Amino acid sequence: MAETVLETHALTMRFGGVTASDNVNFKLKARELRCLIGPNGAGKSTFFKCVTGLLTPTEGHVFMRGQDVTGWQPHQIASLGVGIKTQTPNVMDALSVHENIWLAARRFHAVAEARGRADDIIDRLALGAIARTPLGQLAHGERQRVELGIVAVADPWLVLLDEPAAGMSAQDVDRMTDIIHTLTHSAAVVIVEHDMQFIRSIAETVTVFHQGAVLMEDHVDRVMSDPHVRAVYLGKNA
Amino acid sequence: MSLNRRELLGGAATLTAAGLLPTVTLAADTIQLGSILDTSGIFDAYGKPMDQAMRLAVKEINDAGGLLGKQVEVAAYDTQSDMALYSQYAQQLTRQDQVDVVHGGILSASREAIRQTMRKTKTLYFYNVQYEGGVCDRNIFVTGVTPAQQVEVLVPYAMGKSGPKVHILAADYNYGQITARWIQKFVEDNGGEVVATDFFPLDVSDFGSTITKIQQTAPDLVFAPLVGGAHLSFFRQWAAAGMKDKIPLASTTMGVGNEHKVLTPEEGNGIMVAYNYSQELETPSNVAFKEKWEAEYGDTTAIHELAVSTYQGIMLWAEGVRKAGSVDRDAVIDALETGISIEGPAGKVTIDPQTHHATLDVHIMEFEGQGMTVVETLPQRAPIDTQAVCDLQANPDDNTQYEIEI
Amino acid sequence: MERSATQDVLITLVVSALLIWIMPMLITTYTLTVLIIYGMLGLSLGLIWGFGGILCFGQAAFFGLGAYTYAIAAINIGESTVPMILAVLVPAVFAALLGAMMFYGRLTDVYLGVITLVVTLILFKFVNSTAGPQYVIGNARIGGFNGIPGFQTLNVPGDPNAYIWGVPYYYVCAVALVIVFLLVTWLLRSSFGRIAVGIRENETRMGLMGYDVAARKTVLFAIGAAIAGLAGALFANWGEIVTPNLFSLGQSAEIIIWCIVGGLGTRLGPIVGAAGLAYLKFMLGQQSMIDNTLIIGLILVLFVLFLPRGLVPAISGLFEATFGRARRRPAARRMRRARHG
Amino acid sequence: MDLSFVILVEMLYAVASLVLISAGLAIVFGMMKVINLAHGEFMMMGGYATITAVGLGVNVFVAMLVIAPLVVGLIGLIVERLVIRHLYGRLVDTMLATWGLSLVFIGLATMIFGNTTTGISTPIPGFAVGGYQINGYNFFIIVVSIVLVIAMYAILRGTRAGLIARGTMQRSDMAAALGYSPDRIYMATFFCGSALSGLAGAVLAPLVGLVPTSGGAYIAEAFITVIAGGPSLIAGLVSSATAFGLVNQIFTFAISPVIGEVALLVAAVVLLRAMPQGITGRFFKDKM
Repeated sequence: MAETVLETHALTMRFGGVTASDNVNFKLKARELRCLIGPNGAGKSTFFKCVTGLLTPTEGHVFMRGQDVTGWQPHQIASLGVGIKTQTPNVMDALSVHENIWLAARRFHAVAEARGRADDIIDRLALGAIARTPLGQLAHGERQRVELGIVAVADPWLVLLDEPAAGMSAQDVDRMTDIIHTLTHSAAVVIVEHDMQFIRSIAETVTVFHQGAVLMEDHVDRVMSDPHVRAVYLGKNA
Repeated sequence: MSLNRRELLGGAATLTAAGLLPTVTLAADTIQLGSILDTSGIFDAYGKPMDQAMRLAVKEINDAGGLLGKQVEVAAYDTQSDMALYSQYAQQLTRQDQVDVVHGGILSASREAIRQTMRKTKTLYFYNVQYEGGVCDRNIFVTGVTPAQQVEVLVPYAMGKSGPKVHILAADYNYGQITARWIQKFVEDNGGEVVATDFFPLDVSDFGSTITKIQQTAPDLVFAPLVGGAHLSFFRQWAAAGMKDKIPLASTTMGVGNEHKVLTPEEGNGIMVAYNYSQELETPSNVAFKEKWEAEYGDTTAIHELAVSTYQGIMLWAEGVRKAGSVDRDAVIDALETGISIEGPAGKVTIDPQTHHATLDVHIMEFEGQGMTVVETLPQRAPIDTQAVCDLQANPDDNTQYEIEI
Repeated sequence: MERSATQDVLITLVVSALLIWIMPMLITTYTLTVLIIYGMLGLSLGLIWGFGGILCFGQAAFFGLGAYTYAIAAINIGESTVPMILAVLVPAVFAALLGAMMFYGRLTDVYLGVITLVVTLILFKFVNSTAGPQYVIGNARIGGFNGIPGFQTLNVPGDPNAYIWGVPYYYVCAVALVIVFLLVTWLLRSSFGRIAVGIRENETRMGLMGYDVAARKTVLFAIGAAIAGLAGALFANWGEIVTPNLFSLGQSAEIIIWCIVGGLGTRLGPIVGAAGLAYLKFMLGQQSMIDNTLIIGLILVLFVLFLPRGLVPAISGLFEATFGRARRRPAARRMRRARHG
Repeated sequence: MDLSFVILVEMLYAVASLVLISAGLAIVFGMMKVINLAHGEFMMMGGYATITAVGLGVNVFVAMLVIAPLVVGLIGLIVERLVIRHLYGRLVDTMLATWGLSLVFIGLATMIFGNTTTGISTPIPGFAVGGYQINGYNFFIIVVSIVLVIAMYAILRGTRAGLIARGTMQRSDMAAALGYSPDRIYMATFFCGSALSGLAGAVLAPLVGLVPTSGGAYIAEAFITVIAGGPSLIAGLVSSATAFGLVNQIFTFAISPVIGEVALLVAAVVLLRAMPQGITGRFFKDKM
């Protein structure tokens, strides 16, 4: 039985009168791939932000490899070896692809080692041709790929991705799927996603959020065929 | 570098080019007078008329045939109310222009910024401004009044017209602190009592709470050596609160930069001051001075005490040069130390050899209709404050600004 | 990073040696000295603003703090070596505390501007109201508005009577600037500098990579303050008087203007901007037709409107366009972002 | 009793004058996200406009309440057309450009009016409260501020222009979506903001000695008040002016005016550290 790398206890986040995340208990094993789905406003992103330290939960706790990280800053969580990609592209537009990835590698490695690892990832992601180009000049798909490279280069054991496939072409999505599969060799991966097509192609276990709480958690096929879930997605009364 | 202003105004390009050229040594057939004043920036209300007075004095000297048969040439720099530029231009005047004398400096800080440079380079220096007193340096001559000269005569007069309880409001810097102490001393000497002393940095312009506070201490007289545009607000707010007719005011600074012309007669009338100069002096020398000024600049309203001090300072220096028969620094100092006098617009001014300060007439005045009406003239008041600490005859090497213990 | 580090150092050394030799023939050394000091002050803001994205409205506070620390320590100690060191340390520590307060509070942008501006105002108001005899540190009266004159000026370390002034002092300042410039160059090439630029570009991302953004910004801020403090101490020695004006908003404004005119995101720009504008101001003081404030103001407006990248990037861009090396320069883009970061 | 009344009036006056000083800046910042660092100089020009008009024989209240806002508003309009409109969306650049403009205005005012302190006397006499004299003009300033706040509220709530303004404040592309040219709206906003700065300068002119550099005294306080107020225009303005005005006056009466000013500044630092988005970033969020 693999160890639990991410766990939340009764995680609750309220904004004023609105409960965006409601008593979420969540568990993730090492090298597991998990998708979080749910309609808009279901609380996926809030949950994601609480886990990554971008928000401090109102109640409840977050554990990573058994350590209580509730209320930690994002950089502290990242320092544990957690790779994070936020919903909107979050890169250094004026810096080159190589510099972006190097900066991520430098956090955990010495200068030369970081350079080697950056070159390596750039090769693996087929970014060699544009390695010296500032990110601001790249297409959306390329930027998303670079951001995955930023996550991957740090050798994380837990990867948290918020809508990695948003706005990408089919070809880009395929490439992304490969990269994510590679990641799961060494890391547990959590993906927050809308795109059912993408989820079907990648996921095994899926957690469905609805109105801030976990609606169900099961294998992707069972989830997809569940009438309750379908009702939620079609906007019918659950 | 000789300063032909029109040439310098050819535009920025010319300006920079002129500055980049190596500086040219001056011809020796003129006498060089350096001037260093804020003619722009926040202190230019003081500096501009001083600059005009300086040019008027030099023109007068030159029109009368110059000094020792030579024309006096002016090298003037605008320090833009920036202390760093004082240091820079002082170096320029003493090392590049190698002037024979420097007149200038307005704030005490500006004087202290350049005084040591003047001393090191053995350039005679005249500081022509009313200030807090205490500078003891053989290389410098001070032609403005010092607090004791004013306060000694003003306190008894003002207390006589009001009563023994005095509240002091002073500008919070060297001048204000020292003046406040002199006021306290003379108030007590005259059997009065200082009920409170408040200091205000120069940028305070809201005196509402202060006026309330004064009413709590209920003095007979408010002594207000406040300085500058922001502090002028006090006099305005004082009148606006209707205090003007309840408690009389006296000041040693109000009007030095012609501030009284900004106040309406209703706000200003009755404020008691004591200065070396007032435009309203009806002496023949002042009438003549105002005529010359009018002929040169068209309008005499800008003349103020500091301008007249500058004029008198230059005339004293010229007198010293004539007497010495040379512009050599030591010769001129020796000549000035003989106790030279001139008859200036403000009356007779004599150099006090012991302190290099000036013995001069002090006029007690009251504001009336935006002018200063002379109530009483006390002739030839010695700089007693500086005299208490400084004796350049006994210690010619002294180089200190003393803070006078009272 | 097109040139290698060795090349960069060599070019810097040769060019600065030439300048140190030639400039005194054009401008008097006394004026040059202050231009160099202002150059260093410009560089201090250029570093934290241009490369760290921290727009500090109160860089003058550290300049003034350095100058006052020097003056007060010099009066008490009577020798200049320790005061020089203190003049670097005190502003750096002060900036570290202030920076930690701001950056751990996640203040950015305008809010950062307000806090730095307010702190400068507080210092200015405090120092300005210390004219009374009760404000004494050791033997040194703080002196309020009139400032502190008459302190021990720079001497050969260990020998308080061997003053360094005049032309030798010019060389001291020039060499100090070259050293600081090289240190800044080294810093920017180091991981710390590259990470700082990363933070300027995207704080959130750098945080998500695991970098402690607040700590790094604090350190960079303190380094900038240390350089400004050194400039302040050199200035105190040059002017032989320190006054509260050093803390004034006007002084802070000038530093920002230097950076804009010279060019942000470059090492040379703020130095060139500082020296050039200070010299212009010095020249303008010799005429009295046009109000000088007006000219400085116009320059700032025109630069923001027509040359927002500043002189140095514009000239080097022109140079490259002329001589055919028309490569896309990321520096230019980088610069623009820094201003809005 | 008399004393506490006098102190109360002084406190109200302090709050009122902060509201007055900051209103123009707040409108321009709230609507356009432009920090106008020439705000203090706009006030200074309002003061000079008043003094000049009074010198020409205009009634002082007409000069303060009508002429000065119009003159300064027009100057603002020219500035907006020539400079600001090229810089929309570039917060730091607009700050720098307006900073430059402030220097230009100081220079121009110096060349036109000279650096000598000028001023007009207060048009309202002082009166006695028990044993204390009190500045009658304080009440005028309090009244003007109250009227100003009410007018701003009424316009934002009750008029079409106010509706557009509120929309623009929340989303800058809102106006365009509603079919109004943002260019026009910005122009109008800057005119109003400048006019209010002019009004503030004019109304405060009789209390102070005016020099071309007078504006510098106001800009820092206005800047702090507006930023500390946070995103809501009126609630932010009133709440931060109240907080700072009270802190200032309490320390002024207890110790001295300098300590009062320093206390205000320290309060600003503490406040922004505690509430990085300003007062209304945390409280009164949905107010205007």
